[in-house]
Amino acid sequence: MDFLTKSLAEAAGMLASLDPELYFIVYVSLKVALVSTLIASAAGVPLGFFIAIRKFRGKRGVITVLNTLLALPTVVIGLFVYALLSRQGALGSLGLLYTPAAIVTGQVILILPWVAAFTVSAVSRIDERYRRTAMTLGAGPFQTAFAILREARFGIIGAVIAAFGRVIAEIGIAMMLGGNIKGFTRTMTTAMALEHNKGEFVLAVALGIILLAVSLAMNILLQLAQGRYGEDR
Amino acid sequence: MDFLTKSLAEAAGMLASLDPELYFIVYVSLKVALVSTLIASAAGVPLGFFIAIRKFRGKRGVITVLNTLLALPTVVIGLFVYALLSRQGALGSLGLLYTPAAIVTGQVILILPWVAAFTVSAVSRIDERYRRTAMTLGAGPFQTAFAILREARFGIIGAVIAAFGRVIAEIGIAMMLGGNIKGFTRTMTTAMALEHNKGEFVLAVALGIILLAVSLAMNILLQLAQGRYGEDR
Amino acid sequence: MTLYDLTLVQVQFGALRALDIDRLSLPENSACALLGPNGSGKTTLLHVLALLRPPTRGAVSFMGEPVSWREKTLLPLRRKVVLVDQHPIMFSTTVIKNVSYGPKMRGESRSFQKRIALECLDRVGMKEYADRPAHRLSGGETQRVAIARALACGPRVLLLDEPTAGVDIENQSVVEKIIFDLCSEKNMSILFSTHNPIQAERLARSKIYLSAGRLAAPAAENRFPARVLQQNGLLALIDNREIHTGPPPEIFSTGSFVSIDPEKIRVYANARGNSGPRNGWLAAKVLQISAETDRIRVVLDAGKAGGTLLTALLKAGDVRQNRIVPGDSVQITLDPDALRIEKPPA
Amino acid sequence: MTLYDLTLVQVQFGALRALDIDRLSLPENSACALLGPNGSGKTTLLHVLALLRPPTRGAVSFMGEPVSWREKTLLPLRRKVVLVDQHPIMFSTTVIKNVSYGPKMRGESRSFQKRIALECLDRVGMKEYADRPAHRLSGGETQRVAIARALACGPRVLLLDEPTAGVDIENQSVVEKIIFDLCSEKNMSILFSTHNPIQAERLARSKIYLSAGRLAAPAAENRFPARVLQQNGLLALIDNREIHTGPPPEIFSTGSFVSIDPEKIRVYANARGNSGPRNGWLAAKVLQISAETDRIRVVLDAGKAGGTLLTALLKAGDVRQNRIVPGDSVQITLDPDALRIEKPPA
Amino acid sequence: AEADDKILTMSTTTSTEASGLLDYLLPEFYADTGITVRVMAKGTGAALRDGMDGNVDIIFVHDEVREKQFVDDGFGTKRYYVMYNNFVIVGPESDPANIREAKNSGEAFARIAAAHTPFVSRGDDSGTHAREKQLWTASGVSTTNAGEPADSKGWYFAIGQGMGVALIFALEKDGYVLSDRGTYLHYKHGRSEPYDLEVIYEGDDMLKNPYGVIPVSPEKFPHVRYDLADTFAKWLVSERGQEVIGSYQLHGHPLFFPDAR
Ligand SMILES: Nc1ncnc2c1ncn2[C@@H]1O[C@H](COP(=O)(O)OP(=O)(O)OP(=O)(O)O)[C@@H](O)[C@H]1O
Ligand SMILES: Nc1ncnc2c1ncn2[C@@H]1O[C@H](COP(=O)(O)OP(=O)(O)OP(=O)(O)O)[C@@H](O)[C@H]1O
Ligand SMILES: [Mg+2]
Ligand SMILES: [Mg+2]
Repeated sequence: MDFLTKSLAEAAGMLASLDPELYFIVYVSLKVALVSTLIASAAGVPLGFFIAIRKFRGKRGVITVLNTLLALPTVVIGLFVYALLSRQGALGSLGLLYTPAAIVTGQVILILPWVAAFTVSAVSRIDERYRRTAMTLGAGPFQTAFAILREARFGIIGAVIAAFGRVIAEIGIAMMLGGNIKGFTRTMTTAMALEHNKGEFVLAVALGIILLAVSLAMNILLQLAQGRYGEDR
Repeated sequence: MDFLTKSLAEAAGMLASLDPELYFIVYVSLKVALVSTLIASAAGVPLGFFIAIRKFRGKRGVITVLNTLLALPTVVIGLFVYALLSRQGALGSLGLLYTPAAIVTGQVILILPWVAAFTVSAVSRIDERYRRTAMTLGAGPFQTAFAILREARFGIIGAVIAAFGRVIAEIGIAMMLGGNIKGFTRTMTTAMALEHNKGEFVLAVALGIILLAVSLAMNILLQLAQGRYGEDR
Repeated sequence: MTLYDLTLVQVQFGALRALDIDRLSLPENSACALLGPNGSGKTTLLHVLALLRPPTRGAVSFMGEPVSWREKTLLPLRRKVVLVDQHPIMFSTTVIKNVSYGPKMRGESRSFQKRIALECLDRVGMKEYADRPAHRLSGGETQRVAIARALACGPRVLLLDEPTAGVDIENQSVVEKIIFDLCSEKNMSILFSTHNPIQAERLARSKIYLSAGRLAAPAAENRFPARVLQQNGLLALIDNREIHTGPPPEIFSTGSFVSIDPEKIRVYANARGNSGPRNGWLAAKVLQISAETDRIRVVLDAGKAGGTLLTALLKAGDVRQNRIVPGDSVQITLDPDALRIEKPPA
Repeated sequence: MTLYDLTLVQVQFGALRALDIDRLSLPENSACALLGPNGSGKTTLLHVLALLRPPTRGAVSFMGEPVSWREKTLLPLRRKVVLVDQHPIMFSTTVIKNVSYGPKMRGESRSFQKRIALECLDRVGMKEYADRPAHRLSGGETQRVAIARALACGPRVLLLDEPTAGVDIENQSVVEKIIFDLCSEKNMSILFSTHNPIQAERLARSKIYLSAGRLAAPAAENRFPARVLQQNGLLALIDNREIHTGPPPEIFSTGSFVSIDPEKIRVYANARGNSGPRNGWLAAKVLQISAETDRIRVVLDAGKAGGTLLTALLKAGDVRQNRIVPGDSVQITLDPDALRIEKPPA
Repeated sequence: AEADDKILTMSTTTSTEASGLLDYLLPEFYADTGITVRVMAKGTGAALRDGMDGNVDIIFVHDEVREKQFVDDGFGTKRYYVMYNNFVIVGPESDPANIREAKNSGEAFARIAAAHTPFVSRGDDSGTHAREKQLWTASGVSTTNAGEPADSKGWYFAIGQGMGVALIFALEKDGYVLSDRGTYLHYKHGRSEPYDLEVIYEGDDMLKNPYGVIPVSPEKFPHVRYDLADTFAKWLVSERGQEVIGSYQLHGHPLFFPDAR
């Protein structure tokens, strides 16, 4: 694994060099991934929650569609958002194409089904009695939802972590909608793709290692934040 | 949404044309995605199960690493498998690079952490009493595992569905390790990327629609297979 | 004013009609016991009364107003009634946070939440458990904390699903005392389900009997699976022992049930000179004697090998005259019309 | 041969020592009852005995051989002992599949699985439920199916955690009969926990009392939270009513407990001419009289407002002489050494 | 299935595949020789890398300097001149930097830099990108070590992506882009979506884009199908191959010009 050691050394070197360009890339990646994850979670968790809790006709259908959307390819999302944000598109006047906001838009579409699907699965497994208990103790709809989500928290945090992992490692949308503009929308993944395209494999993997390190740091932070309850279940 | 209607019409036309090339691409995609999902599930479900059930030192660490691996970028995986399968690599003599087998290798690495992480989360939420009950009724370790997995089945099937969605919509690895060779390793996603590259956006989205249709069909099949228990929980 | 009015209420689980009540009124400020065998619909009825489960069909009115079962209108009603589940579940946090959940939902101040929670925990003897993780408690501890949690809501109506099951003896009387006190002092209405008729007798002013989802007469006691034969005019075999002769009936083999009317059992102390066993007489042992409103309940072990429990309802005078005391061996006879035979289902 | 031998066994949950047993031997082929207040460690002990929870410290030997707690060696042992949980859980499939799970795990044939499952379901009166989804059953139904599921394993040792809690009266006697029969006919060893001392008395040859995780003498009955005052030589206030005078004690306010030795309560029928209430005499009402091995247990309601239950253990002769019958109003006195006072925790 | 001994793997640039040339040319080659070519289209750098790792039998790219290096380093046997096409400078019809008037392509670039009109750079070390850098040098604009204009803020977009994306990007920004003619023609005429940019400047010698084909060295990589690769290379430079290349038209325009020497 000569390749790996070389890449590791390169990654260390890059980080040590304090190259502002590199740090900017990391910053853009993190910002975009975090914002996407937050937005998708803010929408996807409640969505998944209601699908899981409510009994309605066609519920299985909705879940099937949700599962299908897990296979939504980045190219399709990229092209749709492009069609929307392009100068000719409905929202063209906003000038959002090839900005971090465009990446966020695409990535939110990408991971919303993931967050929702996993929230459905986390919430459906929560004992019906939690809901009943909250309700009989006088909780309103939101408070009841909150109580159930609290019990499902490990599953939901899991879904959010996964969503973050998915977007920070995502290439296609970042490339198509961000445009991989140096110093503006270049992320760790698009930089990697570029290096790969150039045949600079060691550099590409070095960037990948930095990405994993960043992701590891985020996960450790989250673990610490979850605190002692983390081990409980 | 002129774009969407055009793409839909195009997708319908492509399917109706009975173009053997198209069907071959669909076939390759499905085959690669199914094989990857099967292998990753066969390894990831037991792995996740044991992480969830066993109490051991460093368990939180293992889970953190698993969560970090969710952010493993396709480029890194692609390059590692490339380094391995390339003629100069350890397994170069097998001549696997730029074959469907290479795609499967990379995709298995990609989704194994997903399957494992979601199995962990599905299994940890299963009431401890199921395990105790199976054990006291005389179940051996495997039978106990099976009983617990059975109770966690919706979560685990969810994980497998998600894994399938992830790989069938995956581009980077299919491109880097399969090489997008027409009539051999071209998948729906790499074909989409190619059309996108050519600027054939409608064609690209049409392919994406076909991909979603295939994925929908798979999900419906699965729903039917799950049968009446599906609605239960 | 009536507390609840149920009209033609049904709850259906798939093909199963778990509840099917034509009319039921419950008065305010009373303690009412809910009795009935397993699966008779007690829990289901309590869920409806707690406004947690809309019935499949039928109308419920609560405190004089019809319940519309729309979420918006339900919340204020639900704040007046609290249910303690049969197997209560604790939120995975501390005991005190569980108990202060109700006041918190009602927007009470922090300090009030804490005070009332500790007060209620104290009532069930669980004050020292305040900071323990609630989802790790033992069965009886959980039951008691759940009662405290319900009390902390200060409801008008308290519904308890088998509140003393799993609770230790000492605390059973604590729980019973809580029920008793709340009704008499606080003007709270209480409905509790129980399998203990003595408890029902002691605590409840009125009783509801359920059987297979329907309101019923006091449950058929003394119901036994039996072989019923027509052989020498012999009628029923329970525990492989003849218990009655009578007119030749239809013949069933296994799968039939015999129930014996507890008011139609005569008990004679052995000392009275009734000689050894003969047809129509059964030897039995007195296990327990307890008071009901206007009767004395005597539990007898009438099985050949022990363990076949028969309940007789006697008049207080009979018991005193007979000087029956638990532990005594006695002879019993059944009145000719004491037996009811249920055919096995086709 | 002894069935279990426990030496210095402890189970620790964080800071809490839930079980702490110096020595305990259980003989084979017996029915043994496990008694103790909530949280005393009954469930924890049963989990250890079911070989499901390795103790934090200490040695367990089962059927003469030390248990090593390595998974491999545990399986054959576990096949000899089955535990029915306090709140059993059903696999989310049909009732019959739940009940045939044990035989299936033991590699029995399909037809045998089915036969034994139906047989066991029949024993608990749940045969008609065979094809119902098991995870949808009511509390008592679940309890009964869980017992059938354990029976279907045909174990040498059956551990039951409060087996009749939630079971209806009729089926309580069915379950009790099962326990009774299995011990006497099938040479099975049974250990069951219960909060019902009468049940323990009736079914068990031996009894284990637990208190705060330790083996203990029979639980203090009649334990009340009380205010204890020194005022006119008055000793204890229970339910706001003086119950005893005696030598001036220390003074506690709330938080103390008084327990009254049930063997040191004297009961006199009112008819005996004992005039109205006076110091040292309490009026009470007889609720229940039941037989124990060599005593008669009398449950009295001694509360001013009702609901303060006192248990007295009397000799059979005393009861008969006094002609006490449930429902009677009686007068009681306490022997001078009947009271034990527990100070409130510091 | 195809006989295993008649399959050749080739890495090439996206432009050859995306222009449709290979779809036109390979069937002819198959008809003549019975050899199937498996094509992998990627960036020039990645394609060269495939050759250097021995993962393909032949490479077909357009970066003369690096190709020569490739042969010199012993990875390839010989570079065959196959064909060339032209780069064009594409931009808005209105020509805000007024480059139509420029005397040569260097000056055209200088005008773009001076006007600060948006310019899209491939920025991916591709053949096109290499040419861009040469043109910046020729323009006299001061450049960085990376070969970009020193004063690039706000108008110079290095996007690190393929030609098609760069064209779209330029359309969105209403700016200039250096493109190969094939890809441009395809975007202009071959798609259902309209493409508004025009060829503003072309024809300069500096804009010539030669393609070469190099069989991977069988000495370095004994497993490569040198026989097939050499057959293909020789066929491309043969009269027959050259005629096929010359006859290929995209949307009515000839695209590649035979260049065998
Ligand atoms: N969710 C459900 N789906 C299907 N059947 C159900 C469901 N809940 C309850 N039942 C069935 O409805 C009947 C009534 O149940 P319920 O829980 O009300 O009985 P119960 O009187 O409370 O019994 P127990 O004394 O055992 O607690 C039972 O036969 C039960 O199996
Ligand atoms: N997993 C756990 N974590 C922490 N504490 C626990 C856990 N399980 C039990 N305990 C505590 O250990 C003590 C003994 O519990 P156990 O369940 O054995 O009591 P029990 O005698 O069965 O009580 P009950 O009559 O209420 O069923 C209780 O105080 C309980 O709160
Ligand atoms: Mg119930
Ligand atoms: Mg217990």
